[in-house]
Parts: sequence; C-alpha cells; structure tokens
Amino acid sequence: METIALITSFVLILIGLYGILSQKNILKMIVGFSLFDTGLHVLIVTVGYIRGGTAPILDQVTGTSNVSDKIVDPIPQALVLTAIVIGLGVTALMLAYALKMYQEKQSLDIRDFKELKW
Amino acid sequence: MEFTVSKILWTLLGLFIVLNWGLIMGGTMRKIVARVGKRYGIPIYQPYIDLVKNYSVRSQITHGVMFYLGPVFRLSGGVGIFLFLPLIFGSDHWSNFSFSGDLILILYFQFFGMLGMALGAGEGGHPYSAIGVSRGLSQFTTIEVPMTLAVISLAVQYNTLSISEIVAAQQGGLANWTMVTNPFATVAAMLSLLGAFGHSPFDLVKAPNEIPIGPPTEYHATYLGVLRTNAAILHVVEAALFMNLFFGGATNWFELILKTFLIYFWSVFVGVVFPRFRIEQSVQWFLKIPLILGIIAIIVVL
Amino acid sequence: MDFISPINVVAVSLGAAFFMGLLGKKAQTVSYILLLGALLFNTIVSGQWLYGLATNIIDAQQVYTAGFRPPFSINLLMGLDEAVITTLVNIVGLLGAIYMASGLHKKGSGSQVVYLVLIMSLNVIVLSRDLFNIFVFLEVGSIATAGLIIMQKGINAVSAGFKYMLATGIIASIMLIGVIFIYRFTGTLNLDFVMQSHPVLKQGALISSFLILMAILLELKPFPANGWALDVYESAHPGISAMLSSAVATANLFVLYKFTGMAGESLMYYISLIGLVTFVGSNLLGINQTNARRMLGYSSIGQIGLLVAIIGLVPHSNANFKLIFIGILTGHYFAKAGLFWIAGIVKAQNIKEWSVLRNRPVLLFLFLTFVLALTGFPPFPSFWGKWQLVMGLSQQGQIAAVIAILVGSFFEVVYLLRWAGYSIKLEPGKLPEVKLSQFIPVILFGLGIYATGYFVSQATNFGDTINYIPLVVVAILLVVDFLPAYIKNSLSILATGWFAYLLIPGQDTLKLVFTVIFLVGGILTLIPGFHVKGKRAGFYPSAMLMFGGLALLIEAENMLQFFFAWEIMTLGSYFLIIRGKESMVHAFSYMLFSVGGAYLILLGFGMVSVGNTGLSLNLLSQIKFYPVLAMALLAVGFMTKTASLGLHIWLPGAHGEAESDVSPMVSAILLKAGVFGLVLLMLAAGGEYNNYQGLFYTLGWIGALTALVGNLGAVFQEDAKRLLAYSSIGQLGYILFAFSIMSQLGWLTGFTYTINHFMFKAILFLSVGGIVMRLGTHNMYEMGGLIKKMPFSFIAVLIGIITLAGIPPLSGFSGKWLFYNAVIMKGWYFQGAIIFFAGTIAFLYCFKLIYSIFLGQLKDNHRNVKELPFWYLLPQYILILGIMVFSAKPDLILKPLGTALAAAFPSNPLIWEGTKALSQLGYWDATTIMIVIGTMFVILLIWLMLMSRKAQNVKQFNIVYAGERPERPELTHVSHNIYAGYNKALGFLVAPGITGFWNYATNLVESIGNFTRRIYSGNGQSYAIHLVSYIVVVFIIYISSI
Amino acid sequence: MIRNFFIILIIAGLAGVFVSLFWEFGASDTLTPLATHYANNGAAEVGAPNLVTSIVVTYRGLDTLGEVTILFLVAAIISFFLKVEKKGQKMAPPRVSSEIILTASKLLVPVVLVLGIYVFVNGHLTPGGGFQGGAIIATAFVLLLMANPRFELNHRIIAAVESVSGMAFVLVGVLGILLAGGFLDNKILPLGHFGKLFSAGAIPIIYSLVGLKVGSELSNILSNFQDVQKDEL
Repeated sequence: METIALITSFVLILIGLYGILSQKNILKMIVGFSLFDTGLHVLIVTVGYIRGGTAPILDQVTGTSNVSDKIVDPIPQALVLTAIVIGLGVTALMLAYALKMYQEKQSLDIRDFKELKW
Repeated sequence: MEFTVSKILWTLLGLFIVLNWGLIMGGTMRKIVARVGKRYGIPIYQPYIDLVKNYSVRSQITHGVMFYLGPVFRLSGGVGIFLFLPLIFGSDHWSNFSFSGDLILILYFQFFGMLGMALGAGEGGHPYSAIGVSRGLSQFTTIEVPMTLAVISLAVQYNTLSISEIVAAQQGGLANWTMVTNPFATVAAMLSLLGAFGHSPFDLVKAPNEIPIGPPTEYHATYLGVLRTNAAILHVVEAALFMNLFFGGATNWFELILKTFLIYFWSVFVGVVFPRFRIEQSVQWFLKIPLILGIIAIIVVL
Repeated sequence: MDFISPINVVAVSLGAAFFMGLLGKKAQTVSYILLLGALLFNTIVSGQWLYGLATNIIDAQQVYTAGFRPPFSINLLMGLDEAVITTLVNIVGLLGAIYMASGLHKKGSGSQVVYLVLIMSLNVIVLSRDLFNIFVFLEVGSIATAGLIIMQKGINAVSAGFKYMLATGIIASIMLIGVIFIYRFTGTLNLDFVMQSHPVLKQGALISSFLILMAILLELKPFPANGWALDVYESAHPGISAMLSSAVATANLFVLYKFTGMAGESLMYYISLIGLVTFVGSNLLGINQTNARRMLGYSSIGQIGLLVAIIGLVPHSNANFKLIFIGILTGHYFAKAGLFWIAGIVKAQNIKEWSVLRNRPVLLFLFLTFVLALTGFPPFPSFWGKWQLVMGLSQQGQIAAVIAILVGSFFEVVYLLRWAGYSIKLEPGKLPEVKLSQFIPVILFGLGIYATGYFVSQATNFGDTINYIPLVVVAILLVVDFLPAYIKNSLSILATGWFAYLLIPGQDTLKLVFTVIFLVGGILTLIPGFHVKGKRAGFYPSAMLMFGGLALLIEAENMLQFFFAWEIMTLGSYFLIIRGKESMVHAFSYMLFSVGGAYLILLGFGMVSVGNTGLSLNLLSQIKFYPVLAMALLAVGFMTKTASLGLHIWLPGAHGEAESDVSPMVSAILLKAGVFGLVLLMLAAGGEYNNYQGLFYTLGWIGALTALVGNLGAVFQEDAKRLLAYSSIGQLGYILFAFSIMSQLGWLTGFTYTINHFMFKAILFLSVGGIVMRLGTHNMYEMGGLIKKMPFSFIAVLIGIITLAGIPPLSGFSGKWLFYNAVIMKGWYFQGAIIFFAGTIAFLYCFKLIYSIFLGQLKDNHRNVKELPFWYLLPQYILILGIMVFSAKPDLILKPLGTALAAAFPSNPLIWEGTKALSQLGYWDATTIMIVIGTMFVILLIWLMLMSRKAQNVKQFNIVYAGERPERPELTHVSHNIYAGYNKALGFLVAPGITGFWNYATNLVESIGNFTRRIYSGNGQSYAIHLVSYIVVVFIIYISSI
Repeated sequence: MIRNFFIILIIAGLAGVFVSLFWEFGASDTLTPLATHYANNGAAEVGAPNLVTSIVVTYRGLDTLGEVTILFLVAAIISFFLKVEKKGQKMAPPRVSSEIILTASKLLVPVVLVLGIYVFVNGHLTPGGGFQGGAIIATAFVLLLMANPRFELNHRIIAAVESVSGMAFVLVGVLGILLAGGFLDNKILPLGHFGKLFSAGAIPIIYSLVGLKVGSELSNILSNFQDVQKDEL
C-alpha cells in the first residue's frame, strides 16, 4: 500500500522536475511544477500512513480516549494542507508572471528572456 | 697625521714634480704617436708652450657660472686624487694626505672632476659638448666594472683597502707584485685603464677628427690651460695609482717615473695599433673579456 | 522595563498588513505611515531585546504559541544572537522603506503590504525553532521577494523575477522533502529536539538534514548555481536589491547557522568548501563587470559565500566566532545596503558614469566609505573580522583556507577599487537631484558603519590597543575641508609636529631614524603646500591619513597595531597618489600591489601566531610554523612597498604622475615604510646570527638586480619625474641589499643610504616637481638652460645629485665607503660589483637630469619663468643643511647607530678615532676630506679667477658652431634619447619583461573570468538545471564521504 | 540533445538521492510520540474531534497564519502586478454562455456557497475546514465568471472581507496571549461540549475567518486574472 503511494509520489516528482528542466514553454514548466508539488503532497501523506489506521477524526469508531493505535498520523496531514496552499500560491504567482511575460514579448519561450546575462 | 706647514709644502713640491713630468710625458707620447704615423711630430716641450699660450690669451668669454666652475672642478679632481694618493712608498713626505681616505676614496673622487667638467661643458651650450659627455659617461660606466672587480679582488687578496698597505705587501721583489700574484686582476685593470686614458680605440669621447675635442669644445684660453694642467697631472696620478696597486709601487721618484711612463705608454701603444670603437661597441667590449677576467680574478682569490 | 514579546512583531505586522489591504487606493499616505509605524515597532522590539540581553537585564526567552510547550507547538526563541540579527533586519527594513518612499507610494498599498510581510517573515525565520514553521515563512519571504522584484517596471525585472521563482520553487520543494523526512525519522519538527536526537540519527535522517541544509545553502546563492540571484540584484529596484543583500541574506545566514546543529562535522567541511568556492569564484567573475549593480550582485554573493565559509570553518565554540561573523557580516550589511542605495540615487548603470558622485562630496565620501569597508580596510568592521578570521584559521592550521580567502578578497579589491578610481577621476556628468528621503538612510548607514567598526575593534583581541588619535585628526580635517588650504596646511603641520613631539623623545635609536624621516620629513614636505591657492579639497585628510599611519607604524607594538597602521598608511597614500592628473591607472596598480603585499603580511602574521600566544611583534623572533616561509611572505609583503624587482612596476607611474609636492612625500618618505618593516623583520630574525641566511642571501641578490634595473630604467627616461621615480627603485635596491648583508657595517650602510635617499630624493623631487609645475611639462627635452632662471633650484639639484652619485665629499660617499667594506667583509663580491655598476649608471641619469633641465640652451617659451616659490625652496635648503652636516660629521649619526646595532650585530664594528672611521679593511675621515677638498677647490677657483678676470659673459648662441648661428635652441639642445648608444648596448636589460609578465597574469585572470561567466547564459531554465545538478554533485561527494 | 541527456542524468542523480532516502522508509505500525500525544490528549486539550484541525488551527496555528499570509500576499501582488489602467478599454463583444451554464449557475451558486460555509464552520468536527471551505466558495465565483464573463466582482467588498477577516484572525491570536496560554491559543473561549458545533474554543471562529479570507482571496486572484483577459481581447 504505502510502497505504491511512495513510488507514485516518487515518479510524479521526477516527471515534474523533468518537465521543469526540459520544457521550453513557460506554461508547461509551471505544469511541471504542479506535478512536482502533487508528488510532494502524496509523499507527505504517505509518510504519515500507519498500517490499518483510519482518519484522525474522533468519532464513534475511534472513541475519544487513547486512540493512538487506531488512527493514522495527523501531523503530516496538517502539514500537507499547508503545503498545498503554499503550492497554490506559488503556482498562481507564476501564472501571473507568465501572463506578464507574454504581454511584454508575445512569447512564452523561456529562451526569449535572456536580456540579463553574464 | 696633521696638516703641518712642512707637510703642505712637501705636497706642493710633489705636485709640481708630477705636473712637469706629466707635461713632458704627454709631449713624448705625442712624439711617439707622430713617429708611428710617419710624421715628424711636435717637440717634446710643446705642452709647455701650449700651456703658456693658453694662460696668456687676452680675449676670454664665459657662458655662466657653471661653465666657469667646470674647469675648477676638473682640476680639483686631478689634484685631489694626487692629494689622496701616496706616491712614494715609505716616504712620509710623498704620501700626501692619503691618511684621510683609502682606495675607495680615490675611486670615487675621480668622478668629482668628471661631473664638474660635464656640467661646465653642459652650460657651454654646445651640442658637441653634450654628445661628448654622454659618450664619456656611457663608456665610463662599463670601464669601471672590471676595474672594480680587480680592486675588490685586491682588497680580498691583501685584506685591506689602504693603498700604502697594498704597496707594502708587494715589497721585496718582482715575485710579490700583484702583477705576478694576481695576474687576472692586473690584466682586467690594465684593460679598463685603456678606457680610462681614452686613447683609441676608446677615444670616441673626444673623437678628435669629427668633433672639436668633445666636452671641452667651448673651453679656450685659461680654461683650456686649466684643463691641460689637469690632464698632465691626472695621467701621472692615474698611472701612479695602477703602479701602486699592481706593480709594486715606487720607493723613489725614478722608479715612479719609469713605471708611470710604461703604464701610460701601454695605453698609447694600444691606441696607435687599434682603430676606434663606436660607443656601443666599447660599452659592450668592456663587458666581455675584461669583465670575465675580473670575475676570474675574484674567483681565484676566494 | 517590561519587554514586548517578539510574537507581537508577527501580530502587529500582519494586523497592519491586513488593515492596509482594507485601505486600498485612496489612503496611500495613511498606509505608508502605517507601514513605517509597524517597521518602527519591530525595530523597537528587537532593539529593546538587544539592549536587554546585551546588558544582561534579561535572559534569553522562549515564546510559546497556542499555550503548549514544544515539541507540541511552535515556539520562538529570543536570545542575544536572534536579537542582534532581527535588529539588523528591522533597521534596514525601516530605512529601506524610507528610502523607497516614492516607489512604495506609486505602487500603492499592495507593494507596502508585501514589503511589510517580507520583513515580518524574516523576523520569524530568525526566531522560530520549528523546522516546518521556518519552511513556511521562508516561502512567505520568497513570495514577497518575488512580488517586490516586479515593483521595478520593465521586462528585465519580470524575467528576473520569474527566474527567481523557478529557483526558489525548486529549493523550497527540496527543503520540504527534507523536513518531512526529518519528521519521519526523528518524530519531531522542533529544531532543538532534532538536534538532541542527532547523535543517534540514521543515514536517512542525515540525508534529510543534508537536504534541508542544502536548501538553505542554495537560498544563499552558492557559486555557480546563482545566476537567478544575479539577475535579481541587477534588475530589481535598488532599494529591493539592498534589502535582499542586507536583510534577507542576513536572516538566511542565521537560519543556516541554526541548522548547522543538525549537520555532522563532515557536512560542516562541505559547507566551508561551498562558501570558499563561492567567495573566490564570484569575486573572480566580478572583475569583468561594468554594470555597477550586477557587480554589486557579484560582490554580495561573494561576501555571503565568505560568511557561509566562516560558519563552516570556525568552530562555533571558538570564542571569536561571533566576533568574526558579526564583523564581516556588518561590514557587508552596511556597505552593500549603502552602495545599492547610492546606486539608486546615481541611476548610472555603467561604473564609468559614477563620477557624477563628485557633484556631491558627501555622497562621494559615503561611497568610498562603503567600498573601503567592503575591501576590508580599517577602521571598518570587516577589517577586524578578517583579521580575527585569518588569525583564528591560521591557529587551526587552515592555511589553505586563509589563502583562498585572501585570493578572493584580492579579486574583490580589484574591481571595487577600479570602480572607486573611476568615480574619483573620470569627468563627472550630471547628478540627478537627490531626494532627502533617499539621502538620509545612506548617511545613517555611513555613520553606522563607523560606529560598528569602533565597537567591533574594541571587542577584538588587542583591539583596544589601537590608537585612534590620528584618525580623529583626519576626521577633523574632513570636517574643516571647506577652509582655505593654508589654514589646513598649518593644521596638518601642527598635527605632524605633535605626533613627532609625542614619539621622538626617548625613542630607541633605530626607530628614531625612521621617526625623523616619517614625521620631520612629513613637515618638510607639507611646507610647499603653502604655495597652493584655494581649498585643495580632500588633500589634507589623505595626507594626514598617511602620516598618521606612519606614526602608528612607529609606535606599533603588536601585529594588529602594525597591520592597522600599515593599511591606514596605504589608504592615505592611495588617495594622495590618485590626485595627480593622469594618476588613475597608476594609483590603481599601486593599490593592487599594496593590497597584495598587505595580504601576504597578514598571512605571514597568521603563520607567526601559530603556536604562539599573544600578538606581540617580538613573536617574529620565535616563529614556530614554517619560519622561513613566514619570513619570506612578510619580506615580500614589505618589498611591495619598497618596489623591489618584480614588484616595482607600479612605482614610476605612481610617483611620476603624482602632484608636485606629493611625489616627495611618497618617494622620499613612504618608501621607507617598507624599509622600516624589513628592518623590524631582520632584527627579529636574530640579527647577525640568524637562521635565515638563505632568505637574506636571496634578498641581497634581488636588491642588487633591483638597483641595476632601476638605474638603467632611469637612464632612458625623458620624463623628469619618472627618471627620479626609477632612480628611487634603484636606491631602494641598494638599501634592500645593504640590510640583507646582516652585518653591522651592512646595516650602517643601509641606514646611511636610507637617510641620504630621504634627503636628496626629497630635494630632487621638490625642485623637479616645482619646475614641472612652473613649466607645465614633464619632458626634459622641452626644458634647458634654466640655470639662469632658477639658480637656487640648480644648486639644490646639484647637491642632490652629488649626494646621489656618492661623490666625495658629500654624504653619499659615506654610504659608498661603508658599502665596500661591508660587501668585501661579507664576501658578496659579485652582487657588490653589480651594485657598483648600478652606481656608475646613476651618473648617466644624474647628468641627464641636471643637464637637460638647467644647462644647454634656454627655450624661447621659458624666457620669463621665475625661480621656484619660496615654499618650495625652504624645505630643500633645510635638507641641504642636513646633507652638509651629515657629510662633514657622519659620526654624529653613525656612532650612536653603531652602538645601537652592536646588540644585534656584535662583530666587526666600525671604530671611530675622532672623526676618522676605521674598519677591518680601510679608513676614512669625512671631516678631513671635506677640509682638503674645500681648501683645494677654493684655491684653484681663486687661481682661475686670477688668470681670467677679464672673461665677459656672452649671448646664448655665441658658441663655436662651425661659423653657423643656430636659429632655435631646440636644434642645439641635445637631450632627447641622449644615451641612444648606451641603449643599443645595454637597453635589452630594461626590456619590459616584468610588466609583460604582470599584464599576462592580469589578462589570464580576466579571460578565465570571462570564460566562466558564460555559464550565466540568462536562460532561467539553465539556472534551474544548475541548481539541481549542484545538489546532485554535492550529494554525491558528501555521500561518498560517509 | 546533449542538454536533454544531461537533464536526464541529473534527474537520475536526484532519483539516487531519493532512493537512498526512501530506502529505510517503511510505514510503521505506531505513531510517533508527538502524534500519540495529539491523539490521546488532543480532545482534552483542544476539544476538537478533527485532530488535523486542532493541529492546523491551534498546535501549529502559526503555520496557518503563514499560509493565510501567503494567499494574501499572492492576491496583493497579483492585484498590483496585473493592475490595468482603466483607460477606455475596448471590450470584446460579449460571449454568450450556453443556457445550461446560465441556469446551472443561478441554481448552484447559492448551494455551493452554503456548502462552503458548512464545510468551514464544521471544520473542527468533520473533514474539511477553512481552506477547503474557502476553496469551495471560490468555485462559486468561478461558476459565475464562466456564466457571465462581464461579471464584475466588487473588489472593495472582497478586499474588505479579506482584510477584516485577516485582522480578526490576528486579533484572536493576540487575545490568546492576553486571555490564555499564548498566541493563537484557542482556549480564550470555553472548550464547550465535545463534538458540538460551538465547541473547541476559538477554532470555529478562526476557521470561519480563514474560510472567508481564503474564499475572498482566491476569488480576488481569479477576478484579477479575469480583468487582464478582458482587456487582452
């Protein structure tokens, strides 16, 4: 179970990274980023997985006291929430940048933005 | 040592003798040169006539103070060397003021006259003077190198810089002369002496043919007289210096006269045989064989 | 007093930020005021804590959130370190906001919000102890930065911003992976708990901590994975660049410092390596920059690299670690912010246009302050930091690191000082009007850097032994710079006299010689300044900087004082030299050689301190760590000042092009500073019976060859002042040679030469300089015949060259005579012969000098030049008096010197019988010689005057000229290339081989830089690739090590 | 070509890094001590059945504040970055959306809004919370925009909601310092009866604020993009 998730996340991250590093089109690079992030999020959740654990919400199933052996680790889930939001923000800002760059040069090719060098 | 009246008088007497000998020797040499050149040549006493004439010329001009002082410097140079040089070994009277400085003093005092002369000539404002001076100085720098090496070699050999002690060390027969004990130094020094006396092949400084006698171009009348006087004294004194350093010094006036004559003749002899060097040639020449000899001279005494 | 909890920084900032969002377009002034208020509040909070913690009113405090203890909730720690860092961050934040007032106004509350949040986030990452929390606020920070970058209009900012986002995006993800796995392997996110569990960490945890540290390191822009940062520095609003370089970098560095606890020792090693590579590499590439802001970017990255290296190199337990770190950090912090701000004021991109600063002297002063602070000159914080760093590293035996640091610093010096030179010398354009809001922050930082410098110095070991009086004098002169020259001149002379009065009494004989040369010489060379009309802005502070430095050099007792004085003196002389019309290039090369030398000295001192305690200069006599090498380094360091062979190429230009009265200062006096250093060194080496024979033998040869080359060079000069400059090289060669002999006679020779050179070179440079001033040309062949116009100068020069040439009876001969005896006794015959040869060569240029200027034919356009001004002649004739006394009675000086030297050089002393000096070899009686020659000269003069009383003066052209009458003096004045024949014969000896070598070296460095910086192709994607590959490479190296 | 090869090489390298990292990783059967503490005492300490929420809002409240700030930042940046001077811009001819979308939007928007509100109000009881709720709310605006491209979101109101909720959030946090154990402590209000809507102290309030804030911010961002497109045409 966790291995599958793990490998998925792993593959997602690498694909995303490959996209960032190889795609010339800025939008595609941003997509690469989203993949990268998604992979990360899967990873985080996986890290919090406990064999046979259920969602960390106290209800009839779990009861309210010493539930530590019934649930999965809530912390990574809390973290992933944050991570997702941050990823969202970054992506939004990147898109804004892409928009602006397109307005400036009518191009989305990263290679066309080389005024500054050396 | 003290400046007693008698000491001063003795010195002046010595100076007088040296001057006369210088004049006569000069005349003789010119005679010899003339004869080598199949000419009759001047009478021996010609230098006296020149001197008298020069000192008694009426019309005289000057180009300014330094021009005026030039000859004075020059003559002081000559006389000074005389003063600091012990002439006759073992004689208190003829050792002049040599107590005030040693060999180094003499080596460096040569420059005194040269510099003054150069400046005087310079103010003369004649281009040839400047050219002559520049050539003279250029040649001089390299003449001095083998000479210095020789002197150092001597100083090491005798472990002293005092001339009288060097002479003392050479007493007691030909075998003790530096010429024998330290031939390389002697040869090196004798070669640089050629340059010092400025006869051909090292006479581009005065270049008698194309430039009217180089640095002294502008000098005439009394000035020229002073310069001639100096030349006479200097030749003897320089020769005497070499005599003291390499040829066992002199214990009496006759020995001195003989030795100085031979030493001076050596330069004249070379002069009549060899053609003249261009300045860069002479400069380089001294940095070849003489230099090497000088170095060897030092290596042997190490 | 009750302390405001640091959490309020977050609360207030965010509250204000959200409120500003409410204000919207209309009330921008209100929101701006709100912004300032919030920033001020932050500053007060952190400042208050700084005060409290520094004065131990209060202890470090933990701030718990959500009412739970860590590890269950996030906690902040406010300790002294945090207080310092946050204060720095908040101050620059506040001033930056003031600086960018107009920009923030234009962009509206949005930009102000972003700005405020940025500062807030920096505070949090410094304070927080929770890994994930730090990650979050790092993200906040980088997004805010990405927002601020685009405050600047234009495509450049936009694309730079995008590159920035690409990079930080990847970095953040890497860090996140690290964090999550740290949690996985240690079960906590709290830094302190992670560190506690560090010893038992498994490999996985090590790798995750590696990733976290890697991320932080990448945030700190390691070379070469930093192209994105450079573009940002270049294109963002200068205020923002300042913020990134000062505030953000500072905070991130602190985070790195916090995290190092998680890293094993092995990782520390790599951190230091990364830092060093960055420092050297980035500065190397900086050399080729022409765009000021990009250059500053390179410099920033370099400095940050250095700080990273320090974090990695110096054990944090080391008592001095924090001092070093703060010293260099603050130096960078103030200077970089200041420079970027000035860049915003100047607007000019190309460094050559920065001369506009000259329109605002205050601005120029601040600019120079910051540049010098970056290059690590005293009294700035970075100087003390660097000093401590080098000392500390040397004691750890980290010589390689020291060398790397010095090399990097040298590269930085190269481009920073070139820039300074441009802005001082080039023709100024028009300065855009300066807003007060922009001006104030720069001034405050200017003051701040001096204050910090002082405090750091007091914290440095032995730093309290530094004497600041000379700097105070300089400061005063700076303040009264508006006064007319003669007042400031009198002030300077008074000050120098005062130094002399303080130093001379009871000074030991050897130092006394130098004291007199430095300070009395200083007074004498200042006198001509009275001739100058007007203000002469900036001259006197520089001069007093130099003389003050020299004074400090004399009284230095430990290595720190010595090095401090050395740098001060260098600085002053640089500003003096660069004043000359054509001096920019020459001053630059002078500075490069000086700084290089200074670094060698620093390295040497470092090696000396190894295995010894304290810094006393006496330690030079007990070097434990590679003594010979250390000695050699120090010697070479000093020889850069004495312009010995190979290190001499700066001198002719620097001395030749300097102002008329500066040349004597730098030539007659300043050069002796190097000699002074050598003298100290050789004494410490143990005098006659030392263990460095080989070294001194080499120095002897170098000295001899220097003399030869220097004098030959002088012979072929047409420029009077350059001729003298070359002659200085030669003379200093003699001096080096004489001291290297290491015997009593040798040292007497050395001192005689030193004293003589001081006197005659001052005379010559004063008169020649004066003449150049009068005629407006340096070329001797354009002069001539001036003896009629300037008799007094002629006499002075005559005396000067007679002394120089060593002709009896003047004191030059004393030197020659001693020299011969010393050489022959030592057995250095061949070196001696070379020196003698050099000496005869001296005649050539002496004659050329005096003849071409004073004799020969007077030129038509000089027919009515006047004699030199009184203020130039006065010092000359005072010195001539000195020469005369020294010539007639050398025993006055040489006898006491001999006794003083007897301690170090017991054998074969010089014996005095009254005025007669006896050595083993010979004898010499200066007084008698003087009398004999004097009388004889007078007599002969009288004789000649008797013989030729009727001689009448004739006109200029009345000469024996083959019946012709020359039309123009030019035709008859033989001077140009007068030694052509000599040149043909020996010119090859002065073929500019050494200059060629240095040019080659320079070009090599530059081309390497040029080639390397191609990696910054400008393609943001490539930068991303650099990042990732950097991680991979470092990882591979690291993993293979554990 | 070489470039791509190089990239692949690098990525392989990075893969190596991860492999060496994942190697020791296997899902465990027990929680970390930290998590155990939350699991066992969370209910008592914070009083929220949804442990994730109690961690997000209380234990790690500061992070959440950071997140909110990030969204806020992004919104602010985009608004001044993409700001378009309202020069007499030429409007493209309005694109008429299909009947379905129009009706659907009319029908759904209120429902979606209610759902969103429900999600963040119950964030401490059930899965979900401020961010999720906010996101849902934002989708409502997306729907509106799709239905009617001309739809003008009132920036003032959104900004107001955004800022006010943000300030309130901070205020609650500060109250935590004043009234309870520390910044963002939720015990400024009684924990109430476990599992009821009005329980877990300040959490419902905070989460509602977050919800409003996130919702408004996201919609703000969206509308900004929308504005730009408008004037692109």
